[in-house]
Amino acid sequence: MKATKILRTAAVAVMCLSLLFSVASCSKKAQKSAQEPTSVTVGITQEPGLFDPHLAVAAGDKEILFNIFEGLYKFSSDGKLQPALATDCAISDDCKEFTFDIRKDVKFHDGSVMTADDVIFSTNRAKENNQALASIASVEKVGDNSVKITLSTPDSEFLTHATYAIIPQSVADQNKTPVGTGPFKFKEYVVGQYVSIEKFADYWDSSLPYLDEVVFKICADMDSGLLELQNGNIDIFPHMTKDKAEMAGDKFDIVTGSSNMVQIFALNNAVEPFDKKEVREAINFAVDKQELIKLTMDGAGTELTTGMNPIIGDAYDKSIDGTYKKDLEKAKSLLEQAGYADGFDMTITVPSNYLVHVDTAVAIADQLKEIGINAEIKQVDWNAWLSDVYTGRDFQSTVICLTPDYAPMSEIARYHSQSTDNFINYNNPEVDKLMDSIPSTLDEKERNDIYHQILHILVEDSCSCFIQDPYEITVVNKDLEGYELYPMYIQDMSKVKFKSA
Amino acid sequence: MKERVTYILSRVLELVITLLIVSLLTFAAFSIIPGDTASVLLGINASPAQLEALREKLGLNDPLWYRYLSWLKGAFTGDLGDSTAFGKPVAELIVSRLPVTFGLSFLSLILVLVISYPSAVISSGKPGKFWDQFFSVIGHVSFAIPPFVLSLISILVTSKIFGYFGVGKYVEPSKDFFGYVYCLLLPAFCVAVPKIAMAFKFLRASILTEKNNDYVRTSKSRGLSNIKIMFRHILPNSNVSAITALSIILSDLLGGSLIVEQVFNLPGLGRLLLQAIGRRDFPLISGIVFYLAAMMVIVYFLADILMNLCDPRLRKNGGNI
Amino acid sequence: MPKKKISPYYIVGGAFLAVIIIACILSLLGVGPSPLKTNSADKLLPPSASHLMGTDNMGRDLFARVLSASKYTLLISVAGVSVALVLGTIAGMLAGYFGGIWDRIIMLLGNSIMCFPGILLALMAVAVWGPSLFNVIWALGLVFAPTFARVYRTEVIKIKERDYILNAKILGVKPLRIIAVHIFPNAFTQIIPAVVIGLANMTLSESAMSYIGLGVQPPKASYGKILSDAQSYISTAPWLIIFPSLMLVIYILGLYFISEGIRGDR
Amino acid sequence: MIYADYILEVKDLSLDFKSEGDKILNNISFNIRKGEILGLIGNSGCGKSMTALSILGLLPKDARILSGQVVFDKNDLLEKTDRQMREVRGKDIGMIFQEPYTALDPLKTVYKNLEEVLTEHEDLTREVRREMIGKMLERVGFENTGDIMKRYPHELSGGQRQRVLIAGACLLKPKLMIADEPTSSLDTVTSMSILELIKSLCAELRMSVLFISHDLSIVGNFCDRVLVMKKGNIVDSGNAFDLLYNPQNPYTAELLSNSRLDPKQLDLEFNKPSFSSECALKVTDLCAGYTSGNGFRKERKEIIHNLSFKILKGEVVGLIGSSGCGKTTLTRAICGLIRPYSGTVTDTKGKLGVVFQDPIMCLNPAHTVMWHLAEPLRANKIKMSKDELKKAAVDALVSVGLDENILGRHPSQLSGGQRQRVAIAMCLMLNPSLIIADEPLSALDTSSGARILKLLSQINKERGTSILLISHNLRVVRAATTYVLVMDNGNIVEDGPTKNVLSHPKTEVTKKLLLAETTLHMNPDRQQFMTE
Repeated sequence: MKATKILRTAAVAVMCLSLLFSVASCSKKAQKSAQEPTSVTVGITQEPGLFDPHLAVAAGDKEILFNIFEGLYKFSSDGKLQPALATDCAISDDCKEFTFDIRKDVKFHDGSVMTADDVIFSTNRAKENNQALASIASVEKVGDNSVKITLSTPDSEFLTHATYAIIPQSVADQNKTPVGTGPFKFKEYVVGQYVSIEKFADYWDSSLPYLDEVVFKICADMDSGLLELQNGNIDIFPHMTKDKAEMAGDKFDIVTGSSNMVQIFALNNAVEPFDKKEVREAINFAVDKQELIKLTMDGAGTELTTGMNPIIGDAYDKSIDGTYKKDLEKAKSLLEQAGYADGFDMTITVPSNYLVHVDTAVAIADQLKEIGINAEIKQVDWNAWLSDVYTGRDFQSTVICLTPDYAPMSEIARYHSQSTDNFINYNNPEVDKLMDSIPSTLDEKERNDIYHQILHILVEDSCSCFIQDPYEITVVNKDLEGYELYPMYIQDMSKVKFKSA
Repeated sequence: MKERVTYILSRVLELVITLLIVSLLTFAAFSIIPGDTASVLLGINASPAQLEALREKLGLNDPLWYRYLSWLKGAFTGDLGDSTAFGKPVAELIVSRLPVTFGLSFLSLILVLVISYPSAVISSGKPGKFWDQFFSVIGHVSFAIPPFVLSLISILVTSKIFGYFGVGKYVEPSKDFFGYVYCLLLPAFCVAVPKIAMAFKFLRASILTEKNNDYVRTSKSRGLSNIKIMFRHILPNSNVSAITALSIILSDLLGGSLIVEQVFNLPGLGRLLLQAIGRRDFPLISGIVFYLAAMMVIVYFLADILMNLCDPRLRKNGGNI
Repeated sequence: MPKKKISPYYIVGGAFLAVIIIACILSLLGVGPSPLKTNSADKLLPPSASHLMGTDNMGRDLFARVLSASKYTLLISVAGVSVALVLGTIAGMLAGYFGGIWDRIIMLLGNSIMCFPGILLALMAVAVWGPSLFNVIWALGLVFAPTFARVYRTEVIKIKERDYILNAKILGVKPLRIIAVHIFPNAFTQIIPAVVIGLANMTLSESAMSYIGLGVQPPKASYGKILSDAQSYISTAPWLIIFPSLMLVIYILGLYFISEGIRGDR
Repeated sequence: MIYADYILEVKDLSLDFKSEGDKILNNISFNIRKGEILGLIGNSGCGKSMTALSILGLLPKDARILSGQVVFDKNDLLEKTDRQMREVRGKDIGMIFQEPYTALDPLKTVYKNLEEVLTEHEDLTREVRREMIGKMLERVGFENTGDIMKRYPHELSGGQRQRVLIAGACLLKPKLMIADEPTSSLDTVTSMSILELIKSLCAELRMSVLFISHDLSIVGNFCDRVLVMKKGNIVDSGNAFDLLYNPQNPYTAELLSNSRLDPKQLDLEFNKPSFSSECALKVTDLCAGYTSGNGFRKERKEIIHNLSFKILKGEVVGLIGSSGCGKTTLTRAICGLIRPYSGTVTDTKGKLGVVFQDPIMCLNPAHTVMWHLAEPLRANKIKMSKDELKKAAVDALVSVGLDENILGRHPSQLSGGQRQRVAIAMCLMLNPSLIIADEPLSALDTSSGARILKLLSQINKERGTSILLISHNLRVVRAATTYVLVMDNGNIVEDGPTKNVLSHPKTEVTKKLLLAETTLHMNPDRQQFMTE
């Protein structure tokens, strides 16, 4: 009847009104004009937790803090150590005493000048909170701008740890108001939205930085980050997967490199049947690593043979590559030797929030079926994994990514039987002896020989199955230049600038 | 007037008891779930000494029941304590997320009203006819589509057609209110769609029941046209029973919709809750759950008052309130 | 009395549900390629002759996975709803029939569970009994029980004033028997619309649970799991989203039409 | 005063439903003179309401007018478009319905409910409207019209609401008012006042009335002329008086006899209770009522104030009183459904049966008759083998006049009378010493009501079970009970043997009840009544 006809038109009108409203208002598109202060937005997917440089340990935090704080020495993009707040360093023969010459007239963000006392204060504070610096015995002033650090035990590679942040004594709470010497000053942190840092005008290296402001925008996950990328809200987006990076569109370059991470299919050496070497070897022969890399990372990852990442350089021994190629017959015979002719059941416990590890576990389970091992996958929430698997060591096998510091020793330190990080319960006295001798051998070439011996034993024992070092893939806006990829979790924004500028 | 005081008192008591039960549930959850807050914050290569220091600082060492009681004492004096994961006061964190959650909730509530009312009126105008079937089927299909599929499709469609639809460009309401409303429009639509289906189903049912009441026949016998009867008699009466359904929908919305916030990258309450659970942040979780319980009871309280206003039969003492 | 012709709702609803049930039977018989075989060569292939619904990011055939997923989705939603129904009925009946203090306590408990985040509840269930399918069903059942309890409560309050209940009381029938034998059969027909909505919500929240590693453990999967995994491939592999959502919509529309049929008859 | 010219002429109107096909009305014709009250009588389903609705054009969607004309004020209403008809409705033709309780919009005040009639047809200022409504409310018998206008429908009694509806129908002084069973859901006293109101309005406004009812005896006393309808045809017509007293048409005669339930034909006899035997029920100064309000404050609303009476073994006692005098509360207290505040009731657990008024709700729709009969035994732990149980059930059914084959049936497959009798059979399973029948007949048509009464008296005679019969229909009480109690707002104001109380009433309450009954149900043998 007439009545409902009027109502119908009213309803349709209301609906297209709301659509019109959205169309009209979206035409105003923000235009970025040249003369405005240059600002770059970097997409991050982890909510930063702590800003205190000595307390922060989470990778997501260190990534940002690299731009705010600097240590005596600093890593460059090719992994070499460069002098930063120290101009150079004299090391005693017994590798126990390190005397640093402090760079003169370096200013903190709050304007005060850095003195040797700040270095001493920072070293002691860092020592309390960082296990790697436990070997520092004392630190004292040796003249106006030089400081001597004496270690309790010799450590030839101590310099790689001398990157802890130097902070002014005066600042009470670094978490709320971070003050350092880095190229950028802390500006603002809005929980759940972004962290912004701005240019530090009187940085000691006056040529840097180029940008006026850098905003680290927090994204829920890679997908929503990708959408913002495509909409032009983000200029740089690190840690992407290959297929997503290719979807970013033609306005972006794709930068790839090693991320110094080790994806391990960890086998608990203390648990039946993985306490037998032959079983571990059999698994190494049964797993097809190239297939796994293709499946999980679309091929964007370098195959690994053992716990150390080849990116470390000379300490790695190329000769061990290629020891384990997929060979089902060999795997089956090894299983027979170990007494498991018709295979066995096992569980792979994986943290549920890392989809890549869950997928890897699924693929491994599929491959192991061919030699009679049926693996069941048990997903656990991240915290349960941390407390039960990593600290509690209550698991048969798991898949996780290890993120060692960029130093040969920290790559393999976990395989020392006494190490707290030895969650796979690996125990080989020979390896322990060799590891203990490293800190006191000053000469780098000698140290590398010892590393090579350790690697050979690790491969011999095949303590676990090491899968890949996933590529670090970062998407960078085409009109930016100077962005360098680091083999570690670091975003160095000081050298980045707009091409036009 | 005495009637109203006891009514309000019983509602307040109900809020307090719900809060107690809910916080007890949170407390029980925390004593069972594995994972220790400190190791979550500091990651896998933190030293035992570091873990111990952080635990001491955050007071994680004292027994859980002690922490629960101190939290309870704080809750009743209005101080919800500090979040262990973000180091910021819990109240501040929740308030920082309210613009998104409130914005989403009220925008989608408006969408629900604007779309479900006319469609319900039309479809109940001629039950069983084309429009009625059309709206009912659409209602149920929209009910069955998973929220994130809906969100993703809507983003794809709008970005393809309109080129760029402000996804992710979340703007603080204080800075630019229209930008704020504008960027919440599409997510609000995605949140609203299943709720529209629910409201439509409920409204249509109550209109149809009201339609064959006797007072409609009386008005007809006095010469009123169908439209007048619909708006003057049928709608007000079906509103009364619709209020309960709408209050359930609103309290559901205020809880924050995790999935839409995730896809549209909006810093809402849903995501904060998931992060809080992920980081085993006891004070923050209890704070959020405290907010949820309070919201639910307040919404039902308002619904009751609205019902009393609309329906004289409910008012205990006759005409005046 | 005209011959009782089967209302069209039943036919349409039955057809929709038949699609899902056939899918379950096919997967039980192991028809077609194995849903678990991973193969990097055919990663993310569009639907073709060899792969009816294309393949997923692990190279597994989506058609086979959807078939096996129908089993789990059906199992989880039906089992979960029955748990919620049992808990909800008991609570609703007690609250409705005895009223007074009981009513307030049960309603307060119901409200608290409703505003308690479902995910935290599920985590508790998993922590105590482990992440098996059975515990997810328990957790989901508990989360949905209050809605059923609420519907039952209003129904019982309406029925308990009717003459045949007063008559039973006068004849000396025990309260529990009155609830179970006298009230329950009449109250049950009212619950059907809520059951349909419950089944729909159950399947959707199971997929939300997969964020924290709950529900069906890989490599097995339910519609919700496939959908949540495929979330990041919507632009490159839309078929990963389209087909499971289609099955989900068919499942829920089937339930809707059946419930309309039942409501029509009463 | 009846004028010569016709206000309404209906010429061979026929009507059927699209779905069913058989005719509801086949070419009926009648006419109404100005100022005349025409009665339209017939059992339910004979099409009388359909006639009224077709006059006003309010037929349901799938009803089809096959032929005929409805001439009103010299033009045919069936030709008019919906818009034109809307002008007629409420202005020239007013209508009132059976259910006053739900006929007013609960959310609007009385004033708002009535105002819409004026705003629809006239545009008057607010004051004029207020004044008109005030005058009309006064005319229909309200004193403080100002206060009534502000009140809401749920605050008015059934009678008051019907008066408001009448005011609404007559506001614009219509030429014709259609009254569709206006009094059948009201108690006798209120119905009487409503009918008198309609009569006076009809005279004053020179309005004619089409009065529809299924109760011939009411119409006889009230209408000028009467039409009798049967299955869509008019079978008899004539002026009210001679139609009532010497009905020629056999169908009219049958209708008449059913409606008046002549006690003589039932020849009920009762066993004579000897005064020495002990009582089946003894109630001494009982106070009972309802408590409302939640947890903290209990609000006590006492309805029964220290009431006492006793029923001897095998005696049939009647309980009469207008609605709202506490009859239901009393029965609930006796059955133990509510705990009395003070006073005692002899223990009736297991020895008491109840028969309820509403035949639809007295049996559980989800179970079979067999289940219902077995339930009392199960509840009281009386162990019986399967076939013993079946035999007992069959005996009970036979004793209430039903045969075996309905054992497997569900209540929905039984008629109202049958369901009522299954309920009685249920009580008999426990062989109770007392049966309370709460208004057992009012919802049934007269013939099945008569059979229920016969059954009750038979049970009393054979088994000696005493019966407490509650009813607002005095003729039933006069026919079926030997002792009667008259209740008024929670207390027994008068009691005694039925014959004396109903012929020589002492209290005002009983007199009022008797007066209402005589004016409504004119009884042929008039001389039986006191003519003070």
